[in-house]
Amino acid sequence: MVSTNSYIILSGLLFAIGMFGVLTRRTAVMVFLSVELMLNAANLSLVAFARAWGDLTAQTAVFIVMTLAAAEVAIGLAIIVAIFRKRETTNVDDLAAMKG
Amino acid sequence: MPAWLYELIIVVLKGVGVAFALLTTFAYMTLVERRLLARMQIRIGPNRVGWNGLLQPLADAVKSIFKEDLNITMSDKLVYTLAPLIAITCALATFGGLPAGPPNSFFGANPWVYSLDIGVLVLLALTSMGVYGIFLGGWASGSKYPLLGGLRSAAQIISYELGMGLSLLGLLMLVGSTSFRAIVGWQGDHGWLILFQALGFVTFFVSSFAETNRTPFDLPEAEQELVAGYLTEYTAIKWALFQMAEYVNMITASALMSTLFFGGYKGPQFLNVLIPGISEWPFIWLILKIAVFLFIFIWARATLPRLRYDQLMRFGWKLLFPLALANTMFTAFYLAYLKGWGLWPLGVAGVLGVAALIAGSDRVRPLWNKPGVRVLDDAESPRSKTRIVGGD
Amino acid sequence: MTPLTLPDVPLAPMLPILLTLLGAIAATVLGFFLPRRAVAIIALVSLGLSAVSMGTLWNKGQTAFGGSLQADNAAIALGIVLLIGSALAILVSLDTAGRARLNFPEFDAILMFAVTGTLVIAFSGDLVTMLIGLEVMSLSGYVLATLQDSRESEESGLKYFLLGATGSAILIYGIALVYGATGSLNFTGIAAASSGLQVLNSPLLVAGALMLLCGFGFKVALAPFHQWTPDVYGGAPTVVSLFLSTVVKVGAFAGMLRVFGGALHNAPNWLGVLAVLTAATLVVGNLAALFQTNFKRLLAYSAVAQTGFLALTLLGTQQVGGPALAYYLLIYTLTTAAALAVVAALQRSEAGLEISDMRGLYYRHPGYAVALAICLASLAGLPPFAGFMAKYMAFQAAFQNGFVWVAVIAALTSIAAFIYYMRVAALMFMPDHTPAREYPGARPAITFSVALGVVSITVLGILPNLAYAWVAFPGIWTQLAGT
Amino acid sequence: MLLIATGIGVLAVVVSLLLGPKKPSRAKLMPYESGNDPEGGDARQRFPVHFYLVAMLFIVFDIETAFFYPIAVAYQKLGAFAFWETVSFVALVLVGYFYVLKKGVLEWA
Amino acid sequence: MIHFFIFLPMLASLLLLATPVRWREEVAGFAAAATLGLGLYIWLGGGAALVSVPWIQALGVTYSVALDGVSLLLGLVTALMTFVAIIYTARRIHNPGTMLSLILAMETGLLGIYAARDFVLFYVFFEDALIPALLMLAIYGKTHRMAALIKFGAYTLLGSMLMLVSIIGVKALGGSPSFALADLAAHPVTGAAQTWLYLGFLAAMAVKLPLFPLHAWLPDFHEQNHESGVADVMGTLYKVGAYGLFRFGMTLFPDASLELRPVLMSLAAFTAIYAAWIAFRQPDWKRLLAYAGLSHMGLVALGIFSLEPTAMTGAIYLLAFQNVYTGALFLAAGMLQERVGSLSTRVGGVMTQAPILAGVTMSLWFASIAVPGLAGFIGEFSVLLGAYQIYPWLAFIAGLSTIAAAIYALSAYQTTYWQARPPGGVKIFDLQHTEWLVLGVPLAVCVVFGVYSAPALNLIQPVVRALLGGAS
Repeated sequence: MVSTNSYIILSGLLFAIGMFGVLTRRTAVMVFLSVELMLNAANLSLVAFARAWGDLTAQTAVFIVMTLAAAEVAIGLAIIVAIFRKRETTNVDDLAAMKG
Repeated sequence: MPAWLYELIIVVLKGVGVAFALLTTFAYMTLVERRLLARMQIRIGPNRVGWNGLLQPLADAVKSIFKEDLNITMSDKLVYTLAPLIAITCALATFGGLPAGPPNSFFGANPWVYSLDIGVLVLLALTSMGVYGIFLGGWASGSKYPLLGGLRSAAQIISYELGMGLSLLGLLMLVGSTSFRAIVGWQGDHGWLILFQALGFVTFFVSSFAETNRTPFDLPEAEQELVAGYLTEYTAIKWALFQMAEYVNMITASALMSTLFFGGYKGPQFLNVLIPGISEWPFIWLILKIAVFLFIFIWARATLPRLRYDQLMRFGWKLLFPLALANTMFTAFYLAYLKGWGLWPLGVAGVLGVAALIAGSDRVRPLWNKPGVRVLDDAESPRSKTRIVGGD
Repeated sequence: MTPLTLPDVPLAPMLPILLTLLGAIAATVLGFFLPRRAVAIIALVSLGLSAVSMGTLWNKGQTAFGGSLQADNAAIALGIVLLIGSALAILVSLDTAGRARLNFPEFDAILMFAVTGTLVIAFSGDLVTMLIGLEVMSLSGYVLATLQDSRESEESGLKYFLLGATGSAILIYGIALVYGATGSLNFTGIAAASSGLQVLNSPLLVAGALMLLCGFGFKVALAPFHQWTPDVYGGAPTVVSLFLSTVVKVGAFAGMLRVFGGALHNAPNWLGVLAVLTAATLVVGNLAALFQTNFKRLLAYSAVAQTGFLALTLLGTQQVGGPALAYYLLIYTLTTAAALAVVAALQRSEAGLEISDMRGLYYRHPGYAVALAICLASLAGLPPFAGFMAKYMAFQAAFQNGFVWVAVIAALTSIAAFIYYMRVAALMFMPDHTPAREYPGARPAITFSVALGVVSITVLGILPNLAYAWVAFPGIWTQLAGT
Repeated sequence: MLLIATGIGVLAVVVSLLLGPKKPSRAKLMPYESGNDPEGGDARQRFPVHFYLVAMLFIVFDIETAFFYPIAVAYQKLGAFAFWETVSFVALVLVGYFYVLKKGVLEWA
Repeated sequence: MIHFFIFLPMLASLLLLATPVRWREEVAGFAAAATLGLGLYIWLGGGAALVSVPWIQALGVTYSVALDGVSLLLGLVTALMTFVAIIYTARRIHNPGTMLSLILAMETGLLGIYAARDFVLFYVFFEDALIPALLMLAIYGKTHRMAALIKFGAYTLLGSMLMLVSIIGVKALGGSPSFALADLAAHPVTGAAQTWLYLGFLAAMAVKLPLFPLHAWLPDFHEQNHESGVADVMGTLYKVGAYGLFRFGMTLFPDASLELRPVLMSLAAFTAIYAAWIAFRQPDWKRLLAYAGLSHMGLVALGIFSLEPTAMTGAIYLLAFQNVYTGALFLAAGMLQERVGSLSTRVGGVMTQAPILAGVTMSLWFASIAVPGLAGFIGEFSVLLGAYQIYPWLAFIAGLSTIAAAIYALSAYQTTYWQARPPGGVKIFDLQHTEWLVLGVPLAVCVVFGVYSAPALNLIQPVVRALLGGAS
């Protein structure tokens, strides 16, 4: 029986890695993957907490989050593909038609 | 010797046993297949090596081990080597979850390697993992034919994944559990599920053909179009591993079908009159049923022509998917409102469903898919005046 | 056989959402058979029906699904604002979609889906429902931003998507932490648990609250999470920017109100952080807007600045902040929608209007110019237009909860705001004899929506009670926390 | 089981590595294009967008299936409520399905 | 009646947008005259009592207006000057529709400021007057108006935003049920908080006084406005800071205003002398007038801040009538520009061809530099008298400004009107039809109230006494 804390620490690590990826990676796909990692970190901690509190609502929440992740994959990939097919790159830095 | 170690050893032994059983089955499967095909095509088939060619598989194995293992220039070395491993791993790992007999019937041990409440889910998960092997193999070869082959098989497999997943739902609703033993038990009480989930079974059957890339769904290796598909750049043992994976998947699929729809390890009850308890004997029944299905696999290969790719996709998406959904919904409706009537409505519905499947299978095109074309009403669009309805 | 009994789920509270959802589905399906105009009309009708059903729910306080969907007055007040904004967006699209190369039914479909999402947020009773709504809204938002087949639009879509997705991820993690701290996903449950919290969990709660704040910061464009805003609002087609900067933002704020005004209102520490973020947003948004040369981008930055003013209301106590937020959101929606509608009407390209091109607009399109001037005055917070009252309430909310320094910063930054608004307004009235640079042609729908917006701004400015009296009752807002 | 399976696979590969002859030659290691020299450089060019579409559709519909499993298992305990839940759910899915059909995404000409 | 007095001009200005071009002058003139008439009628009726109805219940904002002595006097002056301005606009500006409606709109704002007895309402009118002023500058201004606009707007907003915060503060900290002046006075804020709030309020008023550090917008504003001094007249009328301090500042922040008195008074005195000094070398009549007005305002501020009855009375008196003659002088400058085509103070020789214009201008200048017997004198004298009793030295310094005024005014006048006119140039015509009215009426007012100041003083003194009685 692994204690809840270790789950939380693990998910925290995952989240941190994802955040780091978002901040450092430069290709859209990698940023996107990092985001997915963060989502799964959230899922992990949700499940862990749900076990700790011993109720199931959070598990349904996990289901929802999984769906959201899937939807994000669908849309995000669609956008990335659309851009990639128009120009050879998905490097975020190269997207500079508008200077922010 | 502590209990857990004992347990572990047992499990490992069983695992290894299953694995080698599968491998030998695969080996002789190839032989049997070739012989049978030969028969059906009025040839003789391999009969030189050993008596009636019984040593042929051994020879093949030796050959494939001793052949040179190419590692072509454009390939992505790591993935190139990993792909077949993934394929075979998923294939082999799947089988252990299937119960081959009632608990403790196997010299006091359970006739399965691992048993989970969510057995079905795990199985589906593992089988669908196989697609990675194929796709990565195609991609890693860094050559055009394998790439296309990999893509195709990936698309094909995931497309039929849907039909497969949905086809089981009605069954699960009826049984109310995803553990194989529960399913088998249910069938022991109410009779084989094929009777009540005919449509589900047919869907599953077809899907598993597609999943295992068997004729008539073996497009990934359609010689005329892409040489040998994702296998093109593979040689020697890696090639053999892919083949192995395909056949093992076949075996697993057969086992799955027999477990889910044909009463699993339980034999027909009436035989108990002759020999009491025979229907509870482990292994034999399952093996028998598997054998039957394997034969059907080979038979189909000998008989059916290969589908065209568009036909394949259309069939999967436009017929299998909706029908599986319909099957699920009907079962749901039945369970919600018609339960009092007994199980026979399901049987009738199943027959009707199968009829619909067969009826629809060839005349899909006129029925569905008329991509509407509309004249754009904004004059300033730089693109052509007509396009598929809606945006792009 | 047992008769086909429908399960007893109370449909009334869900009706507004269901209606918009039906509109969306209708747009999706009928899009293949009807011209886009008809689809847009259908969408408008469904919006109207949903508004009506909301009206019937007023003061009923009904809930569904064990309180995870609640049609209390707060929800309805915000819902009405959302509907108004969406209706304006569709109206504008009627005239400009052709030029914007958005003239296909998917536009309405996705827009309606987004509206549905925002409504779900407004009606949400627990974090999961809120999350669903938020994501439906955001995902549709990404698609809308990308919908037009042009480099800018796709680029803005990608930026919006990446940052939005990151925001969602952080937000979800925050939800997880809050759940871990309180053991409940229900707003009232969280509020109850967070009031009497054992020391052990409070760090979790604080972390969760801050992460939620951060996630929402991305959604409503609080500095420093605002970087996507100018590019997205500037790069997307003007109609879409209109929708994003009004409805989507209102939806996100509804979520913030639900979460921070309700669930976490007695959780520690987040208020101070929000105050800092607000101040930062005010400064950044207003100063950056000073240096824009493109009117659309200027409006984008001013949207950031307005976010700061809106966030001021969240600093206040529920009794003061709630009505202020509702009123400000209404005014903000009307004003921004009208202003962007004018841009959409006059722009030649989707890049919007260059500020220099607006010189002498008053002598070419007097109506639009005056309307735009009124919108700008209202945004700048000059009486007698409604923007003043809204801004005043925001200041008051922050002031009364002791955030005098934020109020003062807001006051000082709004001078910068006034300057960049006034520069444009004054330019429009300066005589100018160069040929017209605006897009010619009749645009009845836009004219209508602009007129609607401007008239209501003026009327609500002179008689704020028409709108404010509805939401002024503090009970509406205190019960967000279930008290 | 997974470990065992992997073990077997690895074993096989290693063995063949040890025993198999090694006589590489350029022609042998060249990507196979029916005997011609490989054309057009890297084979990992862009795929037809159709494959992406199918993949995304799969994701979406597979999630739907995933949602189905729990309710299916618990179905008999839930009764009519579950039925109508399922109906509304499937109805929404079908809207998407219909849209995809009409768009002709599933056409492989 | 009073509501009509306030809002009639606004209605008229909206009406103007609808009226055909040919009739606009008449309509505007009539409206302005009617407003003035109403004002006089109210005066005869002895002012208008407080009317207070809730406006936004939930926020405690009320619509409460009244016209007691001071408000009435200032309101009358506003109405008068607006009327004059409109007449001149109709004559001078080609196709004046927009300008007329702007002037009328602004008049409503100004009258509202004087009538408001609710802090928020005061703020609302305060800002309302701003918009037309900005538009006048934007539409009719000169080439560099954008800078002037931004300066003007920014300064005003800086003040009014801080004022808004302190308005909120006054109610929140004082705990008054509403923003009505009476309620606020009943629930005063005490201690340091009061000082801070007062500073916030002061910021707005100091901009509009204008007081020394915050006056920079003034000259540009006047210089960039339309040559006919019409907009400048309105601008002059818009200097309501002194009134705001008098009405709200003294009432709500008595302690603070007492506490800050030395600082403020010295600032005021400095403003007066400093402005006079700068005015001394302005080559442009409008800038000169701007600084002259500024220096008068310094005196007004001196009076207001001194919290001393005589000084305050004088300050209000001065405030009222400097509007008259400064405004008239702006118009005179406008006429000059119309004739010689420039506003330079070095034209020379106008006297020979337009004696009457020169004469009237001269006498208006006399009023401005406080020659006894004209309205300016009474105001300035009593301010200095009162201030002397508080801080003699400041009074003395401020007194210097009047002398300086005499110098700059006369020298500029001399170089413009007397000196030999450079050869060539157009024939300068003298006052024509309505121009008589435009300059005559203000002059008459100055003369009348210069010799017989009782009616005005009767209006002012009771209010001042009441106020200081309440304050101390």
